Amino acid sequence: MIQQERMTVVCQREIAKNIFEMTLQGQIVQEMTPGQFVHIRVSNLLEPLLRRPISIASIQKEANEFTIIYRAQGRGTNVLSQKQIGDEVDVLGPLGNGFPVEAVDKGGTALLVGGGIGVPPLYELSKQLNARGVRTIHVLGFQTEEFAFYEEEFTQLGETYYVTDDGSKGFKGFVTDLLDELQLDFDVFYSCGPLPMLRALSSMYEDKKGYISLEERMGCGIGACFACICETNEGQEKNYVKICSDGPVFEKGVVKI
Amino acid sequence: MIQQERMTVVCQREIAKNIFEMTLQGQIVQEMTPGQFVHIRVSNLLEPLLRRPISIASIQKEANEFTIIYRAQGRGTNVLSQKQIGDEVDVLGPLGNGFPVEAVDKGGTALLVGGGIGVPPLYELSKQLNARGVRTIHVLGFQTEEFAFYEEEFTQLGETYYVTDDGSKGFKGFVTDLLDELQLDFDVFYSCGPLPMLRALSSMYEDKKGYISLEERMGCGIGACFACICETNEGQEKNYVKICSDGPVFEKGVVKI
Amino acid sequence: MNRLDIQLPGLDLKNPIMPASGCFGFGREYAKLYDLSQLGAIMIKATTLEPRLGNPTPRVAETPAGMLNAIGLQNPGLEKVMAEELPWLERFDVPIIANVAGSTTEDYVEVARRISTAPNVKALELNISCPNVKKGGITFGTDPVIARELVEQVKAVSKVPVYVKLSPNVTSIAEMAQAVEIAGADGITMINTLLGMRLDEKTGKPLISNVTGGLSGPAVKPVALRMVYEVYKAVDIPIIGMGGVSSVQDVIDFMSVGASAVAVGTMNFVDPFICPKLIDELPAKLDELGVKHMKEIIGRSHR
Amino acid sequence: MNRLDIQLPGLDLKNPIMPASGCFGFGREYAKLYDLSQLGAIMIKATTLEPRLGNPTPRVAETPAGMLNAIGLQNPGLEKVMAEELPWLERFDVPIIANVAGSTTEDYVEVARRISTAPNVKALELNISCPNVKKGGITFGTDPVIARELVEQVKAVSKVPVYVKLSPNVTSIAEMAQAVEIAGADGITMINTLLGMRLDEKTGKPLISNVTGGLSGPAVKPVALRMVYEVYKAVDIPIIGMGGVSSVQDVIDFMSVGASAVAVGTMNFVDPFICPKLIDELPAKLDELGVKHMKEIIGRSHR
Ligand SMILES: Cc1cc2nc3c(=O)[nH]c(=O)nc-3n(C[C@H](O)[C@H](O)[C@H](O)COP(=O)(O)OP(=O)(O)OC[C@H]3O[C@@H](n4cnc5c(N)ncnc54)[C@H](O)[C@@H]3O)c2cc1C
Ligand SMILES: Cc1cc2nc3c(=O)[nH]c(=O)nc-3n(C[C@H](O)[C@H](O)[C@H](O)COP(=O)(O)OP(=O)(O)OC[C@H]3O[C@@H](n4cnc5c(N)ncnc54)[C@H](O)[C@@H]3O)c2cc1C
Ligand SMILES: Cc1cc2nc3c(=O)[nH]c(=O)nc-3n(C[C@H](O)[C@H](O)[C@H](O)COP(=O)(O)O)c2cc1C
Ligand SMILES: Cc1cc2nc3c(=O)[nH]c(=O)nc-3n(C[C@H](O)[C@H](O)[C@H](O)COP(=O)(O)O)c2cc1C
Ligand code: FES
Ligand code: FES
Repeated sequence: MIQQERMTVVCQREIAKNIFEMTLQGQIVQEMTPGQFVHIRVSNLLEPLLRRPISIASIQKEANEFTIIYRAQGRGTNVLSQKQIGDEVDVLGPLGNGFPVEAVDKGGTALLVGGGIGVPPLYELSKQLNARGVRTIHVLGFQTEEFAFYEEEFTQLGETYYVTDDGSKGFKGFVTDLLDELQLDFDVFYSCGPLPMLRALSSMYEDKKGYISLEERMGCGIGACFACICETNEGQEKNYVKICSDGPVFEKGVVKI
Repeated sequence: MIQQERMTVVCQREIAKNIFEMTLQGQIVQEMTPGQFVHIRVSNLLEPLLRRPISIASIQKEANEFTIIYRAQGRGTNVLSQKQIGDEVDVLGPLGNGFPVEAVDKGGTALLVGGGIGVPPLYELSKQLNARGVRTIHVLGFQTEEFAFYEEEFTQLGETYYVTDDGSKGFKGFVTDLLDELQLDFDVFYSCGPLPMLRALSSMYEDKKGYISLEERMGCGIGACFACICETNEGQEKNYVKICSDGPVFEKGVVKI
Repeated sequence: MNRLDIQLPGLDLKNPIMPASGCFGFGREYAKLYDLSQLGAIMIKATTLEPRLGNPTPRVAETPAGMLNAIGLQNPGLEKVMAEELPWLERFDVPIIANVAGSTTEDYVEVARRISTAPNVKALELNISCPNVKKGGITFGTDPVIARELVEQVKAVSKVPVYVKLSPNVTSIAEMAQAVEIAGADGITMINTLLGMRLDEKTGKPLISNVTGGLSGPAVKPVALRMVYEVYKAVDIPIIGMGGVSSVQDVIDFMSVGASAVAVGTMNFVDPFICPKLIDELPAKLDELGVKHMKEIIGRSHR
Repeated sequence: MNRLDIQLPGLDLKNPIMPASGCFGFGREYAKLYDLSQLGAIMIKATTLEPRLGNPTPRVAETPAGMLNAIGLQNPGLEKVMAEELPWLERFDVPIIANVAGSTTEDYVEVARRISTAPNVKALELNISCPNVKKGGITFGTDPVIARELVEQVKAVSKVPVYVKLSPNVTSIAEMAQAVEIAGADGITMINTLLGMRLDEKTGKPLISNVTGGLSGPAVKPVALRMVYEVYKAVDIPIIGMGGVSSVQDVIDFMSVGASAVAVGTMNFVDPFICPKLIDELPAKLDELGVKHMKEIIGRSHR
């Protein structure tokens, strides 16, 4: 159930250039699944006004904690990055429908492809897939090395490839170039990142089962305001979906991207 | 000279109900005189937007520190009250013209009359008068005991009377009632507080020299926007004054109150 | 004693708080968060004759203490609203105010005629002020003669009282209010959004795909208050006020300048529980102001 | 190379940044803080024929991300401005834009005629949009016919180019802009303040003694941007844009939608050094955008 909670900051650190990892503690952690997101109010003041949607990067149910990884880029995320341990943050969540971990059978292989700030939700996904006995391969794209993060974390869970625009870390080019080269064998792919990447993947692996996570500017985050609409492809039940409540994760081919 | 400085909070504590004492450190302290004020931006965000005018309550030049005492009542002062030691605060100041300490000769007596949040500037004034060898009598009015502060501080500097609306501390009634009763002997009075009090004092001590400090809602705080105008009485050079730059302290009789 | 109830044409409100149209969908999402029967009323999303997909995204953008939207009246269309949304809402003990939109007078009239027959629709809110659609909407809302004619025709077919939602993007909102009053409107709701813009910082192109969007949220409250103040002086029909309400003080402010009830829009996104919170906080606020009943506040700025 | 200079009718600007009228007095106070010769220009406080005391206090009130003011055009009057303020400003190497106000056409014409002869006054800004005075001001600013006539008469007597300051409190600001263009205006400055209100929380009475006040500051920026965008499309004369500018990005935004220069009002109160700061930051911003000269930004939203 969606809840609003004042959660406590238990950890905040900069893990790459302008990229922050923040751990929050509270009850709503119990309801979270990978690929879902939370909607965060960064201040009680009236500016910045709107909540910010941020993916759940990892869940520590026993500790009642979860972690987000976000880029401090605009007004809201900058305010968030100034929070200190012990501060409270107003969190609405968990929101949306996450990645279906059950889409790969035990013993199967999942390909996880992330780009930039789309990488975080793949971490909890990978943890849960591994827990189910699914082999995970991670292909993670970043602008340059200084923006890359979580190498150790992903490497521990499975084969991990890095791709950067300038080759400063791992392969140079687009993730799709590397994928072309690697010719990986897998059962299902999961992806989150920039639209061109999602598009390329969807056509590259046309015959594979795949799930993509989308972004859009949001108002309510719960499906009431029609801010985050995406048209669907022909043959779908409805001619549009709401990214916040029907998504953010969709099966490949459902929405027009 | 008026300067803008990011000053550091070195102390913040609640000294009475919703009344905070905050000490700030920075260079502009060197220019401060009693009765002047500072204009504080409580946040870098756009809400609350305007600066808040707050009087200088005491000056510690050697330490490069000064203290303000303010009531957390609205949005801005509430944000201010949440600052922690080490935080920075954007201060514009010192502003306006303060109390003339030289208006009483050494050996003379000054009567300092304050009401509520008008009490703070009288503290530094009293310190400086005492340092000149002037005897000070303090008559301080508050709503009730729980809002009263600085008893020890004022008592150390001279005879101090408290007045509260309900008699919960000191005399019950208005400061002017007490003054009527006390029939004090003094050379000059200095006052800061609600307008009715300033009016009553000005007519009560018509034949005495006196200085009053006024408040008005401000924009710029430096004399440019014409927000804080007060009409003058007949016979003055100009037909209006700006409280921020011509005041906030005026000689009794100059402005229409 | 209920200290908060308000009676308006067609509407028996338990309290003066209701979500504003377009900020609450048809209630389904918020119903998962709290019991909608607590609300004074619900203003549902604009309904048009045919289903609409609205404008391309991005449709919203944040601005200082406010936001822009250009949803473009996306809605499932009259049929579906009548067949699914309104019957679903019947489970709650709350009057529905149906926001009616269209591109032509005929559209408006047809939607009004039919939607006003739904058992829980207790009033219509004629949306002549949507800035985000090419045809209809705002043109009806900026010309008093056209507005008057439309309202007359809608009044002729509606089974329930008709409130008209006014646009703030006019030189004289009092003149618009008088025009719709003369045309027989039972009440006024105001304000809709102020037309605004935000750019993509890199390209300098409009961020919202529709180029302009409607500004709402706390930023517009001073303008909304001023307009309610003006309209209260100009007409005798009741006003439902809105524009940036974010606190119980804001509710008091809108009622002080003359609103009989208050709608909350944008702030539902910031705090999804804001409506029930405001309702809870109102009695203590009345105590603080030394007032027995909410009604005593209405119009006090003018007294 | 100066990457920031802008040439406009009558105005050779070192850079596009200038303080807005009424937010900088006659420069004396800010001159104590920094060298005014750095500024692109200075828009001085509205000058009327006779000295004015303005409205009673309170004259300002804070609002979410904005403020209301109802100063009421307080100024020392034409004589004194000509005899004291303008000569004093001659010590700075900066063009002065004189904001001209009045209650009647004759007032405007007389002030314009005389103030335009001051050697450092390089342009007039005809203030037909002050919402805070009972007579004149806004009435000239909401009726295109009246505005046109006034501008024609002022143009006939002014020795320097005439910019007209438009009010946002109209249904169509493009129509107003076209009217003043036809009348011979050399440029447009926009926007003046949006009419708004705030209440005293306890009494419910208007907080500002003048009842309503003009809303300015970041809250209004989306509306101001949209209006500059519309006016840029409607006229061929240059625009000086303003309304909520608080950052160098805001300067870029206003110029993107079509302003040739930008004025900063309210934010001078929040950060008295904002104008020189913006000027300092502009070159780096141009680099970031990959632009050589400020001029290339003008109107890019439309391309
Ligand atoms: C479902 C979802 C999950 C996301 N997960 C993450 C994550 O894990 N880590 C991360 O760094 N970012 C994530 N994002 C993107 C993140 O929401 C934006 O970067 C952030 O909202 C920008 O806010 P700001 O204060 O930095 O920028 P501002 O420019 O101040 O934002 C202004 C407004 O635009 C919206 N906005 C701006 N950029 C975006 C964007 N790319 N997507 C959606 N809204 C935007 C903001 O929410 C805000 O309402 C996610 C977005 C969505 C929709
Ligand atoms: C010269 C001067 C010295 C002052 N010294 C002190 C002091 O030492 N201690 C103290 O507690 N208070 C002092 N005040 C009053 C103090 O400025 C206000 O209480 C404060 O600005 C209120 O801000 P807020 O955020 O609490 O309220 P809000 O209601 O959020 O304020 C909204 C706006 O109104 C203005 N405002 C509200 N009340 C007042 C007021 N009484 N006077 C001026 N502006 C007001 C605010 O500055 C702000 O712009 C002084 C005022 C002046 C003019
Ligand atoms: C996302 C969004 C969608 C809206 N949709 C509608 C609508 O369909 N019909 C309508 O009359 N008003 C619509 N509005 C306007 C609101 O009902 C309200 O008039 C306005 O937002 C001012 O109130 P607020 O500041 O509390 O949001 C919408 C506003 C927003 C923010
Ligand atoms: C205190 C104050 C006084 C003003 N006085 C004038 C004036 O005398 N003449 C005028 O044309 N505009 C006046 N304005 C309007 C500003 O010049 C400007 O158009 C408006 O404030 C929008 O810009 P901003 O949001 O940057 O403040 C005044 C604004 C403020 C806040
Ligand atoms: S953000 Fe409101 S519907 Fe998705
Ligand atoms: S506050 Fe601006 S002149 Fe005094």
